Amino acid sequence: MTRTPNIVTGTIGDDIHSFGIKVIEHALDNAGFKVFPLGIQVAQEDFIRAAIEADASAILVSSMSGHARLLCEGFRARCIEAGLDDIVLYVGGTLSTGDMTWEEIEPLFRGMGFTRAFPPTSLPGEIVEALRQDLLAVSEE
Amino acid sequence: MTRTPNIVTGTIGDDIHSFGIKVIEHALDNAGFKVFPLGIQVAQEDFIRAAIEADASAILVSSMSGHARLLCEGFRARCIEAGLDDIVLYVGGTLSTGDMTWEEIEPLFRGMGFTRAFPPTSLPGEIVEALRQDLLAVSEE
Amino acid sequence: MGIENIKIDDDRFMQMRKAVLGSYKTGAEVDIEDGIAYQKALPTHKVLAHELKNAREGNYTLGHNLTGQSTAQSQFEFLECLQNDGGAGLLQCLYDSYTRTGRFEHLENVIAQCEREGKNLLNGFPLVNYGVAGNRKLVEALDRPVGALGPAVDSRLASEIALASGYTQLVDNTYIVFETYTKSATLEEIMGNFQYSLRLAGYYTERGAPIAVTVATGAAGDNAPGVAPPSLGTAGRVLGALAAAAQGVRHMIAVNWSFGNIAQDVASSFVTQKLIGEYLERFGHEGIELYMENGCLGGPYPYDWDQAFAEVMYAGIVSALSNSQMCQVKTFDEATGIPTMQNQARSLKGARMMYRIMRTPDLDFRNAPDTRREMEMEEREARAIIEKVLELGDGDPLKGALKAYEFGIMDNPVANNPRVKSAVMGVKDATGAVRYLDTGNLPFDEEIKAFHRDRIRQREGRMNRPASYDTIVADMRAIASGDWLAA
Amino acid sequence: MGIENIKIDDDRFMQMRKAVLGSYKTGAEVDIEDGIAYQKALPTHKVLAHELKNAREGNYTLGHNLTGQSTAQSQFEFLECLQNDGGAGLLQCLYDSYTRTGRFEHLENVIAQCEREGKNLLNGFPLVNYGVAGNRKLVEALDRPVGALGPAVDSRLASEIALASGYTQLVDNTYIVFETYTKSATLEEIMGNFQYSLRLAGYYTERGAPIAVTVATGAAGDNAPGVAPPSLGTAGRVLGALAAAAQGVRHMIAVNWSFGNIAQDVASSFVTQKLIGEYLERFGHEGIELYMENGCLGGPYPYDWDQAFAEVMYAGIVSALSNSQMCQVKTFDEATGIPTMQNQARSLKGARMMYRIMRTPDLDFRNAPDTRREMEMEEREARAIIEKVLELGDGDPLKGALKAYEFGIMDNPVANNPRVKSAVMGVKDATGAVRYLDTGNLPFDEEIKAFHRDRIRQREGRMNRPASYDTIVADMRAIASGDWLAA
Ligand code: B12
Ligand code: B12
Repeated sequence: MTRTPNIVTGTIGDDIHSFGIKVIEHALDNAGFKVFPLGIQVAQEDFIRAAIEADASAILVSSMSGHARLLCEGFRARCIEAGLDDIVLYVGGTLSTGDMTWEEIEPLFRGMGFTRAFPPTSLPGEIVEALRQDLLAVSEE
Repeated sequence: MTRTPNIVTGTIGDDIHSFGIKVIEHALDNAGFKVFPLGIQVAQEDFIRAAIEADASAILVSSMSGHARLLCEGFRARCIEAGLDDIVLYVGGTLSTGDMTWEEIEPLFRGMGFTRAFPPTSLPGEIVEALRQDLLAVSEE
Repeated sequence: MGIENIKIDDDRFMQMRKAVLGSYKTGAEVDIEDGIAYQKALPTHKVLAHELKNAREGNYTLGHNLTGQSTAQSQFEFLECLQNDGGAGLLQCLYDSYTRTGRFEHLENVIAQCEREGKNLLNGFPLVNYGVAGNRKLVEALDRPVGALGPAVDSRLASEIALASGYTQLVDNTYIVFETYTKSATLEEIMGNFQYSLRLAGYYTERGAPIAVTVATGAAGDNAPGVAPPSLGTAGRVLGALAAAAQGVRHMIAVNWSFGNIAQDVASSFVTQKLIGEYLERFGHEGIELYMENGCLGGPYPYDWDQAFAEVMYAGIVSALSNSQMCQVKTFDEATGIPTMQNQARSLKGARMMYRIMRTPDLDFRNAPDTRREMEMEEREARAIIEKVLELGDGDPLKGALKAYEFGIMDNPVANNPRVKSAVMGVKDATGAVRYLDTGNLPFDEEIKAFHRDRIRQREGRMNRPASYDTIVADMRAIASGDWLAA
Repeated sequence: MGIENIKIDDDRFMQMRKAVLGSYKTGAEVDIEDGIAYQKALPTHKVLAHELKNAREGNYTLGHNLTGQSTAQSQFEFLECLQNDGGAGLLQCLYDSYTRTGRFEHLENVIAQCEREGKNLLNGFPLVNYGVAGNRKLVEALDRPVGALGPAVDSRLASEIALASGYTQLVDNTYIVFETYTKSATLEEIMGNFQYSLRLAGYYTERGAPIAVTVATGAAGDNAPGVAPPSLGTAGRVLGALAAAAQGVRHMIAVNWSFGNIAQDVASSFVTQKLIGEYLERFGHEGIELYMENGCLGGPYPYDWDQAFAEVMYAGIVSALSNSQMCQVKTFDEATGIPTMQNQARSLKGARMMYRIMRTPDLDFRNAPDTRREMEMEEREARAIIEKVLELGDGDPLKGALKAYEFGIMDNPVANNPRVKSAVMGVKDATGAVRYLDTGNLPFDEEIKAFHRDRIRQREGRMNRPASYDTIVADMRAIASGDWLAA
């Protein structure tokens, strides 16, 4: 990694839970990333537009409202459409509605093209570390 | 029933839980029975001896300590030995140790020769009523 | 025409209503006169205003939680379970995020899919789509008062359908929505929409169908847990009560969320009631019934169900010690995901028992020295904010509130809306009470500021490092893992 | 030779010990010097006296419940679960009724059967039968302090085995055993036996192996729930502390069970501590550490687990508001039968969380007006009893206690022992506080009596009938069905 990676963050769709993503933004900032926080209720298109504008290496999508599944469908396809083929795409939060287990949830979101999915127990430190590795992997490709 | 029935009461063996049986004694007293309370920690032999002395129609055995099963074994046989063939024999309280259900407990104690067994949810009124009926049945035989 | 805190006149109201009812097809089912008649025919045990009065007289609590299922059938089953197994005193329908944003057409398909596949894809009950007929069925099938809420910029149509269907409670969420639930809407827009719902409640009430309204609150315990001391919320509640009273609301509920220090939490209930009473009087409102409600602690809950159960029951304790009539209960599977109905019912039952245990009708907890100190401080703070708001509004609380956010006189440390200054910041002191780490632009005198500073210093002394944003995050993590305050 | 409250001299003690150790074969395993050496080698986190000190300094609670399984293996599994899943601060072994009556031979067979068939036929852990070797294994396999208890007329051998095995806590149950656990034993006999155990604890303590002792209590909340106002218990605890101090005990725990009115319950904790401190000083005892423990409500629990969970957590609340170091927790399946280890652990966890939530180090709950009034009344009552006891004993608390029961100066309304007068009777007032319906022969002045009478009148007024035995029964039934007081 030669330059400080730019990271776009926000909560998706109808979601107004901001504590989680704010905590992550704070950690990323401390870890030397450049964060572009889009705030709450961000549409897929807006994430992608902001990522292009910021020449971002990753998009971090937070979803706690219970609508993650409905709202994240097609995100990767839209990225590819927009030319962001390799962009690192994370999703995290309370991703289930109903009684799905994490073992069921994770493959669902990876299947949708997310690089990683994070449960609500994930700590900011873990997230920063994972991001470092994934960005390194991308830059080495 | 021509005379006031005499009733012997007490807690069996090692048992010191007295509230339950005291409440019942109070109810029996109010209902016109003559109660002979033996107090706590009464041995089978002492129940029987007292029943003979009092010419009792029923023995009410309370057990809450968790040892009911160990302590009630052979009670009916001892009554018969002592010539109290028809005496009404009730047991009540927290009769299980471990995780037996009431569906398992009740037949166990009836099998031991108790006329009836009562769970901890039983109300004094219910007990008095049952006793009235059972004594009537005996006197009609 | 700007917002003013005066009753919307009937003609204008009827005109506004036409537009609202026309915005989606089920609006056509609403006939306000029929709605009033329907309400008046309800048995009193289904009317929250009556139930609240009984609760006050009988010294008990109406427990409830928020429930929103994707279909009418599952909403009914859920509420029936809360009623029968949980002993709920109010059955509150929380509507979903699509309903809150008016995406009713879109919802038709999702609801159809949910009904077909037995799925639960929504985060609330799509109340509007089910129309008056559907909602009346719900009200009739249940045996307790039903209420509606869903913090949204515009919930006017939902309010219309709810009241016409026999719901007897509404919630004014003006300030919470502005601070937390939108990043673009203006306060004026939101306030106008809620003013409409308040007027609707007033209209029913004036015609003999009493609607209980939970008045607006400022930066609340659940929206800014552990980061906004209670005076901000209390100031908002006083403004909320004035807004409701102006529109003819006569049965009010003030809701306080908890922060985690029992003296501060109970004090806040009493300050809220005292100040609302006082300001209602000052504005000439008479004959208003004010009831108190306490909510759970906001913020993340422990994943461990037993620890969470204990935390959930705190609401019952605060309610009991505050002599409140209502108690809003989270569930012990709060951290796990959308709670099941059984777990909601169990949590309710536990909290009600706790309320009974802690309720000692003559316990004068408010006269404990710590409670008294908290009351004094909070009262001074809230009063300073309210007076400044009134000053900014030339005596009009709503006009004042509109300006107050611009100047940071009303504020929320973790607002999602960039129109809110977010210049204040709170943190817990060594006793778990929330204090101002930064008073931003709040109109506080030096003594108040020093009080908060001292209290934070005590905690800093114990932690051996300055209190900061990291302390807040660490405190949240502490609770989520079954601890109380971060060391 | 009659009982006196003076230290048993070492020679006589060693002689007595010989007889005790000879009463069953495992007694031969006890070598007191080896026992002391073993205790001194324990890591401090297994020594209750140390843990109590840490709890006081760190403002936390050591939660525990009572556990007794039929075999060493299942006792270990049970305690390990409480330790790991429940976060227990003390692992207390309750021994079974046969152990309490010295039926060790008989137990051999029962234990063999339990081990063979994996059954649990006993109501406690047969501690004596497992001897020093067996009990040390238990202590070594666990990671918290282990304690022993089992209210019995004679638990001298059990105490010997426990202390030699590394148990660091004992419980003096003199008055409870006399009142509740026997219908034939004399107080003199029971007192003598406990004096032996106290001396044993003192002996270890004097030689550098501190044993924490839970001092005796009078008519307690769990033995006479809702029928004996707290002053009877408190008087007993003061006498208990004097008895323990005389035998060289230096680390004391006073345990208060709860009655159900938070002001009265918390007040009682403070009165207990105040009076014990004062009388210890008066009798010239210095350097004694006194810790406070609160127990759950006694009496029947609800069959509903969620309501029972709430009730169980009340112990955490009282402990927290009393600034106590220990908290004894029942389980939410209390009414169901012998609790499972998982449910015990879950209850402990919940109560500890509740303690954390309610713990606000500077909350001066004792200065709330109701708490203060309760403290004043209880202190006067307890003091009157204690002074009269001392007078009867010519200054000797134990001699006094022996006479006090004869005269009904110490009493228990629901005693099982005909040697106890049972002339007093208590009932709950309208706030759930327990009051004297009948003061029997208690040496109370008119003002005290009038206070209780007035309070009961208030309840009678609400019930519209006189308070009586039926009220007590109705109150018990009310709680068991999830209510609080009978209407
Ligand atoms: C606080 C809170 C709120 C606050 C939010 C305030 C705010 N400004 O954020 C308020 C009260 C406003 C709120 C509202 C609602 N809430 Co809410 N809320 C919570 C609560 C109690 C805590 C969340 C929190 O702040 N945690 C602390 C932060 C620091 O942790 P976090 O958010 O989990 O974030 C961490 C991880 O998840 C992860 N993470 C999060 N995002 C991302 C993103 C990426 C890319 C990565 C890598 C990691 C990651 O890392 C973070 C840091 O460790 C949770 C339950 C709980 N956990 O106890 C419910 C909860 C999340 N809410 C829930 C619901 C349903 C709602 C509502 C929809 C209710 C309703 N119907 O009105 C509304 C939201 C409406 C909407 N449009 O979004 C549900 C979600 C259920 C589900 N998804 O299955 C929960 C689980 C409660 C429940 N059991 O019902 N809520
Ligand atoms: C109060 C109480 C005590 C008090 C008793 C004081 C006293 N003087 O009575 C004290 C603290 C002393 C005590 C001690 C112990 N207790 Co206890 N105690 C209880 C408790 C909390 C309430 C019982 C009560 O008073 N209920 C109120 C009365 C009015 O109801 P009742 O007793 O159930 O009686 C009614 C019915 O059962 C029935 N009934 C009872 N007897 C009879 C008899 C007849 C003939 C009939 C028809 C009906 C009947 O009718 C009664 C009126 O409605 C229960 C748990 C609970 N229920 O919540 C545990 C409980 C009964 N105790 C229990 C135990 C284990 C003990 C101990 C053994 C603990 C120990 N190891 O030291 C000791 C007893 C030692 C001994 N040797 O007996 C267990 C029993 C477990 C089991 N059997 O499976 C219980 C269930 C608690 C538990 N979950 O562990 N206890």
